[in-house]
Amino acid sequence: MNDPTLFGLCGAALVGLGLYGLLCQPGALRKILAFNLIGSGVFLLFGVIALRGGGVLAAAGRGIDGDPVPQALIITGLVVAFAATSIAVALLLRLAETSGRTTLENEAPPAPSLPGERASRPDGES
Amino acid sequence: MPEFLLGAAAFVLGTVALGLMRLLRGPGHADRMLSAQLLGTGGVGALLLLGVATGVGAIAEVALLLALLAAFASVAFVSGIQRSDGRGPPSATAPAAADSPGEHRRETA
Amino acid sequence: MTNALIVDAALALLVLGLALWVIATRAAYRAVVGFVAYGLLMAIIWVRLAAVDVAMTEAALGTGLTGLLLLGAAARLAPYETAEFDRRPGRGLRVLIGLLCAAVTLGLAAVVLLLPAPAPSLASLVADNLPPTGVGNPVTGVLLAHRAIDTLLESVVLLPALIGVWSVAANPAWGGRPGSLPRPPASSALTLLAQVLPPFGILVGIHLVWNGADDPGGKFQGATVLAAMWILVLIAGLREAPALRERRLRVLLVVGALVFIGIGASGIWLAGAFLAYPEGYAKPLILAIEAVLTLSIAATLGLLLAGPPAGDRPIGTTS
Amino acid sequence: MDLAALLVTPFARLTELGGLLLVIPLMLPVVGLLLAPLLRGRWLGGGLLGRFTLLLLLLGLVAALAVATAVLTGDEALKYYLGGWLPPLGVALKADGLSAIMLLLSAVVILAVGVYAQREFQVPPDASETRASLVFWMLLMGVWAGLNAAFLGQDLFTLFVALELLTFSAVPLVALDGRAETLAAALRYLLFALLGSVLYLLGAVLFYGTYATLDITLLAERISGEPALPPAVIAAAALMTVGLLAKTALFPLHLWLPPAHAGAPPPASAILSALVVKASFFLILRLWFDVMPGALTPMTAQILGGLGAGAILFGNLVALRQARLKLLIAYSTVAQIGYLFLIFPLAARAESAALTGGMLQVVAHALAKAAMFMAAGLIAKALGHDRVRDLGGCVRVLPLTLLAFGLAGLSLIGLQPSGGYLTKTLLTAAADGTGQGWLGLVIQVGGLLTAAYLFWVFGHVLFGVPSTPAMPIKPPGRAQELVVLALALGALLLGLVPPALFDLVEVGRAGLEASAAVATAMAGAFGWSKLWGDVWPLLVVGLLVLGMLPWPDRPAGGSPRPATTSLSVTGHWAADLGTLLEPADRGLRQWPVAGLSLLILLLALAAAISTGA
Repeated sequence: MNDPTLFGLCGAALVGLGLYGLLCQPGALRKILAFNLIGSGVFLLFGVIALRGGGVLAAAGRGIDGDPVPQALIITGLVVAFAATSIAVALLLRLAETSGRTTLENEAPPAPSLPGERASRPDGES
Repeated sequence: MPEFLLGAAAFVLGTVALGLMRLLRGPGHADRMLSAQLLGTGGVGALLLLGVATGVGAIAEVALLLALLAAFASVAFVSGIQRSDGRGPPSATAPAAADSPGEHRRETA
Repeated sequence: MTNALIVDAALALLVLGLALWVIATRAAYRAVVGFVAYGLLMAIIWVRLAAVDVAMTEAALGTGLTGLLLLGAAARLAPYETAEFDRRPGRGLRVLIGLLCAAVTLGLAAVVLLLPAPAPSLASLVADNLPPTGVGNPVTGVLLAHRAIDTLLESVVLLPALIGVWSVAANPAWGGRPGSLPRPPASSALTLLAQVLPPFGILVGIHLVWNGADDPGGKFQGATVLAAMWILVLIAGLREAPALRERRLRVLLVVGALVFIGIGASGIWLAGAFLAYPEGYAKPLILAIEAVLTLSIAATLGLLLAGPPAGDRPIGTTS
Repeated sequence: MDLAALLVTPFARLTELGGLLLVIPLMLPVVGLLLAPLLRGRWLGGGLLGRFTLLLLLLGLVAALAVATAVLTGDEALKYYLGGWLPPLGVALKADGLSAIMLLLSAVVILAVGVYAQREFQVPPDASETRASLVFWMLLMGVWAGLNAAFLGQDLFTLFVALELLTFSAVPLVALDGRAETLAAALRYLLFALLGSVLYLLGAVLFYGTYATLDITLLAERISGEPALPPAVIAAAALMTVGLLAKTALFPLHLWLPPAHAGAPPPASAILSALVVKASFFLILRLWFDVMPGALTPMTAQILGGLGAGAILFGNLVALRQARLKLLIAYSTVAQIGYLFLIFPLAARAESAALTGGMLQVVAHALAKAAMFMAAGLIAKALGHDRVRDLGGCVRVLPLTLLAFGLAGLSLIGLQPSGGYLTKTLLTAAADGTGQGWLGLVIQVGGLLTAAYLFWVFGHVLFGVPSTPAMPIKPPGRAQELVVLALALGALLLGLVPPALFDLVEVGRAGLEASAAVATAMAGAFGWSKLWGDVWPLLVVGLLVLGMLPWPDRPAGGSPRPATTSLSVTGHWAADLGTLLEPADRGLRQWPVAGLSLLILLLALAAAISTGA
C-alpha cells in the first residue's frame, strides 16, 4: 500500500464518520461540523486522485507533483464550503436567538406569513 | 538525511498528539490555550522539517501562514471564552444568549 | 521510506481520532476545538499530498476563518445546548445508521483500492497548455485560464452567501454595522497583537497573491490572510466595522467579479472567446484580475465572519 | 412594418451568434446580481431595484427565446467552449433541446414572479433600501443565475458550483420573513441540500479519478467504450443520483420541502416549487441520459419509478389532510415531483414518449404551481389567513384569483386541454405500451386524488360559512392577479401547442421521435367522449369530497360561527386515513429517519446499478 492510498482510505472513513454525525447528532452546530468533515473527506479523496495522477508523470520525468486540475477544484470547493458554513451558522444563531432552539427535530409546520402577524413581530417588521 | 528529518517530523507529530490530550480534555482554559499554541508551533515545526526533507521550498510558506494564523486562532480562543462570560456584543434583539454561563465554563468551576 | 510511512500513518490516525472526537464528544465547544486542530493536521496532510496551494487554503480558510466562525457560534450557543444530547435518535436507529455508514465507508474504501492503476490525469495536458497563460503555477493557470468560469461563478457564489448571512438581521438593523464578532474587553496584549500582526499579515497576503502566478499561493489564500488581519483589527477594537449600507463597501464587494466579467467579455472581441485572454497579455490580465478579486474576496470573507448587521450602536459599548 | 423589422432584425442577428449566444443567459443574471447591491435610493417610487430586475428579466426572456429558436431551427445543440479551451481541460456550455426548454421556462416563470413581486418588495417611502427588498431581488437573480448555469453547464464541477449558487440563493428566501419556524425550515433545507451537494461532489470526484475528465460528452464516450462499468463509476452514479434526489425532495427524502415551500413568501415559494427542485431533477436526467446512456438497468429504473409512484400516492393523500392552503400546495409539489420519476421505468422501451411526457410535466407543473402559490399568496394577503376551513365566501372578494387557482388546478388534475392532460396521456400510453399498466393506474389515481383536494378547497370556498370579511384586508394588485391568471392559462392551454414545437425535445438527442410520440399518443385524445370519460370519475370524487365537508350545524344561541361540526360518512373515512398517514409522514420527515432512507437508497441504487455492470 502506498502513501496516497492510505490517505484515500482515511478520506473514505471521514465520509462515513461525517455521515453518521450529520444524521445522528441532534444539534445543528454539530451537523454543520459533520458536514465539514464529509466535505474534507471528499476533498481528501480528490487530493489522493490528484497525487496519483501526478505520480505517473513524475515517474516519466515530467516533474509535476500532482494533477493541478483537482487541486484547483479543491480550492474552489473549500471556499464554497466556507460560504455554506457561514450561512448555516448565521441561520442557526438567529434561530437560537428567536426561539431558543438549536435542533431541527419536531418542527411545527410554519404558518404562512401574513400581514396581521407580521405587525406583531418584536423587531417591528413592517 | 531526509530519512532523519522525516523521523524528526514524526517525533514532533508525536508531541503534538500528546498535546492534543490537553486541548481536548482541558480541564481549564489555560490548558486548552497552551495546548493550542503547542499544536500551532508543533505544526509549524513539522512542516519546516517536511519542507527540508522533501526539498519543496514553498512548504515554508505554508508554515509561515500557519504561524500567522496560530496567533489569530489564539485570539479566537480568548474571545470565545470572553463571549461566554456574558461580554458578547450587544445583540439587536435577543441578548439572552450571552447571559447564562456556557457549558465549557462550568467545567472549570 | 519507512519514516515517511510513519509520518503519514501518524497523520492519518491523528486526523481520524480527531474526527471521531468531533462527532462523539458531548459538548459542542470541545468538538469545535477538536475541529480546529483537525484542520491544522489536514494542512500538513495536503503538504504530504504535494498540494501546497491546497495546504495554504486549508490552513487559512479551513483552520483560521472557519475556526473563528465556529468557535464564536459554539460559545454563543452553549446556553441552549444542555437539552440537545437527550434528543439523539434511539439506540436501535443509531446502530442501524452506524452500520449503514460503515457500509458506505467500506464501499468507498473498496473503490479507492480499485481505482485504475495507471492513474488517468490531466497533468501533462495542463503542462502543455500552460505557456499561453503566461503563469508558472499550474493551479493558477487552471483557476484563471482553463477553468476560469468556475472561479468566476465561485467568486459570485460568495455574494448570495453574504446576502444570506445579512438576511437574518432584524429589520431596523438593516444597513448597520455587523455585530457577530466577539469583542473582548480592551487589553494591552490584544491591542499590541492587533497592531503588530496586521502589517506582517498584509505583506504575507500580498506576497501570496503576487507569488501565486508562479509559485504556490494565489488570490484565495492571500484574500483569506487579509480578511483574517482585518478581523483581528476589528476584534481588538482598533477600527469599527463599516456600516453595510456604505456604497464604497458595496462597490468593493462586487468590483472583483465585475472586472473579471469585463475582461472576459473583452476577450470575445480581442481573443475570440468569452473568458479568453489576448495573446501576450494573458499574464498581466490574470494578475490584474487576481489583484481586484483578492480585494473583493477578502472583504466578502471578512464580512461573512462579521455576521449580520446589528444596528448602528458602536460595538462593545455595553460590555 | 418598420417597427416589426426593428424588433425582428436584432433578434435574427441574435440567433445567428451561434454558441456565443449561450454566454448571454449565463452572464445576464450574474451581472444583475453584482449590480443590485449598488442600486440604492428612492428612484421610481422605491421600485428602482425591482424595475431594474424586470428589465434584465425581459432581456433574459429574449435571450432564451433566441436560444430556443436557434436550437429548433438549427436542429442541433449549440455548443460553446469558454475561453477557447477544449474539454477535458476547458469547460463547455451546451444547449440541447432540453436546456432550451428549461431556459425558456425559467425565464417565463421568473419574469412572472418579478411582475408579481414589484408591489410586494418595493421600498417604502421612508427608507432608501429595506432588508426584504434587497434580499429578495438579489436572491431572485441568484436563483436565476444558478438555474441557467445548471441548464447550460457541461462540466460536472461547474454544475456543482451552479447547484451551490442555487442553494445559497434559495435558502435565505425561505427565511425571508424571519420567524423562528421559517428559520428552522431554512436551516433544515440548507443542511439537507448540503448533504446532497457533497454526495454529488463525491460522485464527480470518482468520475474524475476514473477518466480524468468532468466533461459530460467525453465521459459519455469513455463510459460507453467500457465492457463493464468500473466500481468507481457505479459508486459515483449512485452517490450523484441520491445527492440530487435529496435536493429534488423525492419521497421519502421530502423532509425539508413542505415547511420550506410553505413558509417562504409566495413569490419565493413559486420559484422554489416551480423551478429550483427541477434543476436537480434536470441534472439527474443529464446523468442517466447523457453521461451514462444505456447504463440504466431495469432494477435502477424500477427503484426510481417506484419512489415516484410512492410520491404521487403519498404526497396527494397527505395534501388532502392539510389545514393550510400553502402547505396543501407544498405537499402537492411532493406528489407532482413523483410524475417526473416515472420517466425512468418507461424510458427503456418508450424513450420518446417518456422524455417528452417528463419535460411536459416539468413545464406544466412549473406554470401551474407558480400560479397556485402566488394565488394562495393573494388569498392569504386579502383574508389575513390561509386556513382552508375558513375560506368560505372569499370567492366574492377574489373572483379572479380563485379562477386562476382553479384553472391551474385543472392542469394538475390533468383535464383536457391542459399540459397536465398531455403529460398524463403520454405517460399512460408509454406505460401501457411497455406492459407496466400499474404505472398508468398510479397516474389515474394520482389525478383523482389531486381532484379530491382541489374539490376540498373549492367546496369550502363555495359552500363554506361565509366567514371572511366583505372587504379584503389588502386587495391584490391588478397586475398581480393578471400575471397569476396568465400563468394558469399557460398551463391550461399547453396541450394546444402545435406538435412541431415538441421537436425541441429531441434536438441533440439521437433516436428520439418526440412529435411522433405526441401525435401517436394524442390520436383521438381530444374529443367530447374522451372528455366525458375523464370527467365522470372526477364528478364521483367531487361528490365524495362534498360529502366529506364538515357541514355546519345550526348556529347555537345565535352565535355567528358554528359551535360544532359533524362529519359525514366519507369524512370519517378521511379522518381514519389521516390518523394513519400523518404519523407516517411525521415519522418519515424526522431527520434521522430521512437519513436512514437516504443511506438505504444509496446502497440499494449501488446494488441495482451493478446488476447491469
